[in-house]
Amino acid sequence: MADIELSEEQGMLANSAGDFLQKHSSFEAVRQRLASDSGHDAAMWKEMAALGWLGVALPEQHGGADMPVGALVSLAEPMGRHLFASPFLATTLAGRMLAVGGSEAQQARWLPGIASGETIATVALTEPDGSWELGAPQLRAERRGGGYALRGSKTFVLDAAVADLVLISAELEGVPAVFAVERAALPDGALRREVLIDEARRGYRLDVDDFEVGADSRLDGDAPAALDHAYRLGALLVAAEMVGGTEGVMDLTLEYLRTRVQFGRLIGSYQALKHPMVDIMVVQEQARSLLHHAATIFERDAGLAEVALRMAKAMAGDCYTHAADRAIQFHGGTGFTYECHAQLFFRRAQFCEYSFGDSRHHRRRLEPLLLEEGCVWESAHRLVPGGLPGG
Amino acid sequence: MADIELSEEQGMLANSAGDFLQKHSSFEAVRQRLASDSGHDAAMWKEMAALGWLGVALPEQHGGADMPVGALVSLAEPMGRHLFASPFLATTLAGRMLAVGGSEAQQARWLPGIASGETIATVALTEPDGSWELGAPQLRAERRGGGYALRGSKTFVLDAAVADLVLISAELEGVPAVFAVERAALPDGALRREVLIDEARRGYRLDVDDFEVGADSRLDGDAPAALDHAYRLGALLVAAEMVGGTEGVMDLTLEYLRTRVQFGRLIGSYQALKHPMVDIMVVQEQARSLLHHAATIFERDAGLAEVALRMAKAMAGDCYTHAADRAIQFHGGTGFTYECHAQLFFRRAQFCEYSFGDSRHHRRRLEPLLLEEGCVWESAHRLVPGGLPGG
Amino acid sequence: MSEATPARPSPEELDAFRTEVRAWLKDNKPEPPDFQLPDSFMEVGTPEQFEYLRAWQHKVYEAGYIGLTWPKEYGGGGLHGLYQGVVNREMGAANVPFMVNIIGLMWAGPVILQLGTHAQKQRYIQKILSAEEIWCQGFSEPGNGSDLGNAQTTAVRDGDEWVLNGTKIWTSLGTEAKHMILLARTDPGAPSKYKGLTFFLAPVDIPGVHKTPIQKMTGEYGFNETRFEDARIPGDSILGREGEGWSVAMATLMFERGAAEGQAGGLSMVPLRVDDVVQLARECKRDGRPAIEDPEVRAELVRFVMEERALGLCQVRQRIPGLVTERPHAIMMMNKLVGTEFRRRLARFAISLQGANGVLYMGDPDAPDGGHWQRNYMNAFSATIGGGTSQIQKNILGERVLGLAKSY
Amino acid sequence: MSEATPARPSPEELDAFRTEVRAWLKDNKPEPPDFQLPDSFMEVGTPEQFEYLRAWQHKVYEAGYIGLTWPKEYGGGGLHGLYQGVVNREMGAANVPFMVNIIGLMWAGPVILQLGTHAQKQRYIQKILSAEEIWCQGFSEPGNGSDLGNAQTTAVRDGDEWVLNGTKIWTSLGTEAKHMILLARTDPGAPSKYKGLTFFLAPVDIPGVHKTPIQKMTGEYGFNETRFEDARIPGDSILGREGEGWSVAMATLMFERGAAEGQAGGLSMVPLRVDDVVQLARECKRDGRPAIEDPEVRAELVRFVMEERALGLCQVRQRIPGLVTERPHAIMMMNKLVGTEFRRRLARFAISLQGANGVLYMGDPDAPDGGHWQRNYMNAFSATIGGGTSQIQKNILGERVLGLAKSY
Repeated sequence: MADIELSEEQGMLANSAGDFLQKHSSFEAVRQRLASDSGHDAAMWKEMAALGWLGVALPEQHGGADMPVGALVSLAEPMGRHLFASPFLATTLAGRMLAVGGSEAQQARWLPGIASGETIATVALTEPDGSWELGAPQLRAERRGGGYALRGSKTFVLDAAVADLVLISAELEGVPAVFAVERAALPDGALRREVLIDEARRGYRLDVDDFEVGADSRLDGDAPAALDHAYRLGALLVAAEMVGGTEGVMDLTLEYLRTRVQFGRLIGSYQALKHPMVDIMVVQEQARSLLHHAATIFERDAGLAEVALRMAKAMAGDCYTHAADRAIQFHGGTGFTYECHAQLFFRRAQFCEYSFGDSRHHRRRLEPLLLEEGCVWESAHRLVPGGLPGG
Repeated sequence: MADIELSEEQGMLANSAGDFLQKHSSFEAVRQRLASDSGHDAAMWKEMAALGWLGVALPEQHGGADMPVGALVSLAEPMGRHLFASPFLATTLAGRMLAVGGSEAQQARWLPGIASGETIATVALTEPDGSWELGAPQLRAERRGGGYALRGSKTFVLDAAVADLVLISAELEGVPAVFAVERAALPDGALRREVLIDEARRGYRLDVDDFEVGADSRLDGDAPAALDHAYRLGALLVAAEMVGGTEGVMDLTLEYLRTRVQFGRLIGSYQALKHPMVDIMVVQEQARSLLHHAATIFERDAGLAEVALRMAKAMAGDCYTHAADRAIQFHGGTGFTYECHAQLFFRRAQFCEYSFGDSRHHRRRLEPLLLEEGCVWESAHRLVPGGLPGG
Repeated sequence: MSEATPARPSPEELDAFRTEVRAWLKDNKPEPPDFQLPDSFMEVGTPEQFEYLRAWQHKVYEAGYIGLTWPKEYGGGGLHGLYQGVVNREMGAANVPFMVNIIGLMWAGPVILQLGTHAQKQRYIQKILSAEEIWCQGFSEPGNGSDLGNAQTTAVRDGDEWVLNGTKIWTSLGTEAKHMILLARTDPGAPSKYKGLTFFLAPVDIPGVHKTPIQKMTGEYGFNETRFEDARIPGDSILGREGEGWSVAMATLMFERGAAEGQAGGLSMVPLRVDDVVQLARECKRDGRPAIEDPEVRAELVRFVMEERALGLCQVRQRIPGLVTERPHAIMMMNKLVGTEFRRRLARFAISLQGANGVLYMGDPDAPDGGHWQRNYMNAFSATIGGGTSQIQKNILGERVLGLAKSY
Repeated sequence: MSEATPARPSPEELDAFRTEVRAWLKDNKPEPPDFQLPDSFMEVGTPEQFEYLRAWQHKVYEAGYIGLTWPKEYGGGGLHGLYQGVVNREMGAANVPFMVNIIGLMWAGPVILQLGTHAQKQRYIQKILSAEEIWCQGFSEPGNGSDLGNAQTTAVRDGDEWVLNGTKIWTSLGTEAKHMILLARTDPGAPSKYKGLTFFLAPVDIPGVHKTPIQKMTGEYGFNETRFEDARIPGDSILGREGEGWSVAMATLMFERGAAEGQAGGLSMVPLRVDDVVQLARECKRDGRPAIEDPEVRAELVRFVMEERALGLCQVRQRIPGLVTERPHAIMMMNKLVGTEFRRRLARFAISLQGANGVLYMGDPDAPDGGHWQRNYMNAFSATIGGGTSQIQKNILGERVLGLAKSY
């Protein structure tokens, strides 16, 4: 099996994403949506559903297309490129968590609506301590009557205001559990909109105190597996968004360097600007290769997939945040204005970097995976880099 | 007291060093000496002695000038700049170790000869494990008859072949000790010349097995203090050599960039070469400031002096090795030849970097000094960097 | 300045002065307002921010703690520079607000003192110090950011007046300013583009001057676009001579970039300190542990402390001629580049200590340090771009300090 | 190449071939010599090194394992590229020596196959593969390193011959080579300096050719200066047409930089692997503890592994058109830059693991890995400089891949 594969279906997904985003995610459209209250466009969401995007990696029997999870990258990457923001990420994570950790009945209850676009869903996994580790939630669940009572706080519950369903992770008697709760059932005032650096995103803090939920809201399957899946899939999709975003911000910057004249010359002719762009491109090519490798083997080999995933998120993060930083600088005075689109990428890059583990987090986690004697990596195939071809 | 001071005496030392090195350390002279067997020039050594350089920081009563130890930087810096190599470093370290750790009698025995230039001395402190920590030697000393027997190995005993005196650190009954041994007394074959990356330097490995030395050879004073002094002074003088070396290699490279024409233009006009040289200069200015601060407070406040010293060695190391690396690259094909002087700096930079602790070593040791709550640094004065003046 | 050099104070005199300043600051440090203050004069975005800061500068002026080195006859203190140094350091230590009239105090004032007529000094200097008259700068134009020599704004003489037309951009304090240091083209037919420029001390609270606030990437305001449409200014508004505006502008930039002495003093911005980042690293958690326990964070913090320390020590070494023989002006010339880039990198790093909470922004009650670092990271670009981008600073350093050929 | 495209082998065919190659390598891998081998063809400094490597290439040729994709009629294998890929990978895994006739196999051969006449192909190709005739390159001159268009070596037609005068530099294998790919000026009066150049396949074992070995910074040899003094070569030595040498040289550089396919295959150098550095970090001590326990070392190692992995995966992704739509040639074009810079940084880092022993050099019995990394660090510059410096590679990438304006 090859280290990187691109199926025909994936190619089609990517193409349809390109067309859709061209139409719906111009800079103007992005700015319009970010200035709106919910940041959401219901009509557009319907179109996305019609294209089948919301069931890509959900089981066929529940209305999904049952494609490999890695195929989602073919959507997330162009979304990043076009600065698209929608409940796609939140809904996809929730759907996949149900697919991994929900019982057949729970899946049958929720997944068809998700796959069809009728149900917008989201996940409440991170907490005020800002930890990216999702496996040990501190929001507390207790048994109460026939159901449970939840107490605690969650952060960055994306698109919660427009979501129908919220998956909330909790600690129940010393082990992690996940509860699927209808947003409408949340107490008044439980959600507070956060101020995020990415203005296109909508995040909410969730505070509950003795919030009672029914017995059937608890996912019956493997909750730790569902949380691990959310951690990995979140990192993969955000890495894809970052690789796409880097492409977008490179385009914007290069276009400026190709047309702006200072001191009588196109500024792209200055090595002080040209060479850093080449450096960015070189890392971008690498990050993109890591990303598609991670997508290819996402479900193939858990150990190597973890390595690939962490590498992809780490390098994509370094590259996008740097490229966006340079985009501001290389646009000169214009780059510093709200009006210049570079800031949209800059804010998005910061948001993505600190979502699902920043570069440092993933590199730190790679240390034992790559350096311990007898680690999975040691026995795995390593390629010879660069050098003269033929070598 | 100011953070950086330059006494009149120091200024005079620096000037005399400049004149002397102009005369004795042209590139041609450096190359001649490095091709010779001992690398040493006895006549020149006499001149250095006549200038008083060998007793700068030795006590007056033993023939020294009793200047602050930091004044030695005014000699070491220009030596680095001119790629000078001589037993100055080895002799100075040995003399200062005697001054710190020797009894009055031992000082009276050795220091006058050192200060006058009659005695070349060296130190045997590092061992084959490559550790820079000098406080816990593994070469073993045992009491034997009225004296001691030494067994073990030392590395990088500089200029041992021309030295009259060798100070050897050892573990004696669980504590460190230092032995002052006449080189002529060493067993045949105890010294083996090492192959060093810096061809101007002469280093020797010392292996002894039951080498018996007299009771009076053991330094009677505070051996740990003498070893600590050697560690600090070694780092200070090598940092000075590196700051000087950076200046030298910058000069060489800038001269090339100011005169070499490619594609019809002076290559110094290309930002791809100009801007990295500016980056080097910016760090060099910083390293030089740290160096002279470390020299100024070397004997003033042990805690802050340690911080200053480690900062100076770390930054000087990063700067010199990088500047030398770029010197090769920016000289193009010529830079890659033995004939080009850039390689002399390159090899010297590598040698200095791995002498008396590399950048990483010192930065690691700075962590507790700078970051622990209640550390000496926390209460110390910190300056506000850069920004607009007046702020 | 043509006055006799003021006497160097004795250490005792300085100590006494320090005690006095410290006491004054303790008694007079203003209460923090109930709104968020900007971090520098370039970020003053609301009238209440402006008035708070103006009042503070005025208070400092009345106490006689700025312009200490400026000539007495124009409202300064006529003292040795060491006095102002004491004030600046004490202000930094006391963490008081910065001066708001920075362009006047740091750039326009010094260049007027250097090149202005007696009448101009009398007219402007004292009111710069008191913050009665705020200054702004009109160098950049929409089509020329760093390429000042290409200024297209025109000044045409008409009787006793000059008539201005054109647009200046990035004018901070533009809505509050009474005067602008302005580079305009007076001779479009001059043999080189540099020779046709003249430097004006122009009123900007007059008819024909239109100011449009520019929204910054932070979402806040602070800069303006200033449009001149047949704006008429007095004939004697020129600093230096007609047609020599380029050299006056270059002299101004030397002050702006910290490469020449003569500023009035006082704090010019809220300093970003590595100490605060160390403290942040203790307070913020990454994956459940204090960020400061992460080995990579520790290594980075050490590098930042080293760099901050080294930059501070450069200012000390710069004053010792025997230790700057190779490049006497290097440290002054590099101040702008290294100071602004340091701030950008430090703010970016500070965000990385915050774990998932790094995505929170100003205004969120949970944002670490109130989103200070996120805002600072973005605002940092105004200084790495304004006053000549970092890339241009490197050209200048390469050419003027290292003697390399000009880049095209 | 004009032959029909060879058939793509089935996975089973490839597996069988792999088994065969693996067995052959096991049986035929040469014993290590009792002298130190060079790390690449640019570092062949002694006759015994050369003969050892030439014998190995000849053996590989006789087994039919290089030139697998080259046309059968000229001595190649006429097979699909996947076969050569298998051989290359197996050779890397088996850690056998590299090919010595690299300039022939990788640059001269491919460009002769691309642009040469039938007679030239017949004359040269097979003897490149067999290592019977060694090739060297004559592009750079003492006065023009990267600026090839400025070549000053002249070729003047005299009857049936060309008469060469001038000096070429950095000719690796110069003393062993029989032929040189040579860029010379045939029309000094041409309208542009590029138009006056012609590309020759020149014999260099003839009267009037003087070779002087150049000592490298490592202290070893490997490059030569080749001086032509009225050296006479046959009139039909031109590749391409007279006056079109520039475009032939550019085609050659595409092969040299790995930006075009068509090489004969085989290993071209001793690879530097991060695994070996990880191992070194386990073996070397820093301050008494294995280097791999140092947090900064660990963080750096992770970065190197990631980068090596990413560069390897780039070669895979490059072959999937749907994943390289934005910049189809970027990865090929960047191979030279990233590969050579990676080696330089990796070798430098490896030295830093060695504690105080990092100062030991080749020849010292105590030097970690025999001083391998110290030598490698220095030798790395031959590749970051030769064939167009890294700085020039960035210009090329910026212009041809990113579409930015030319730098002057």
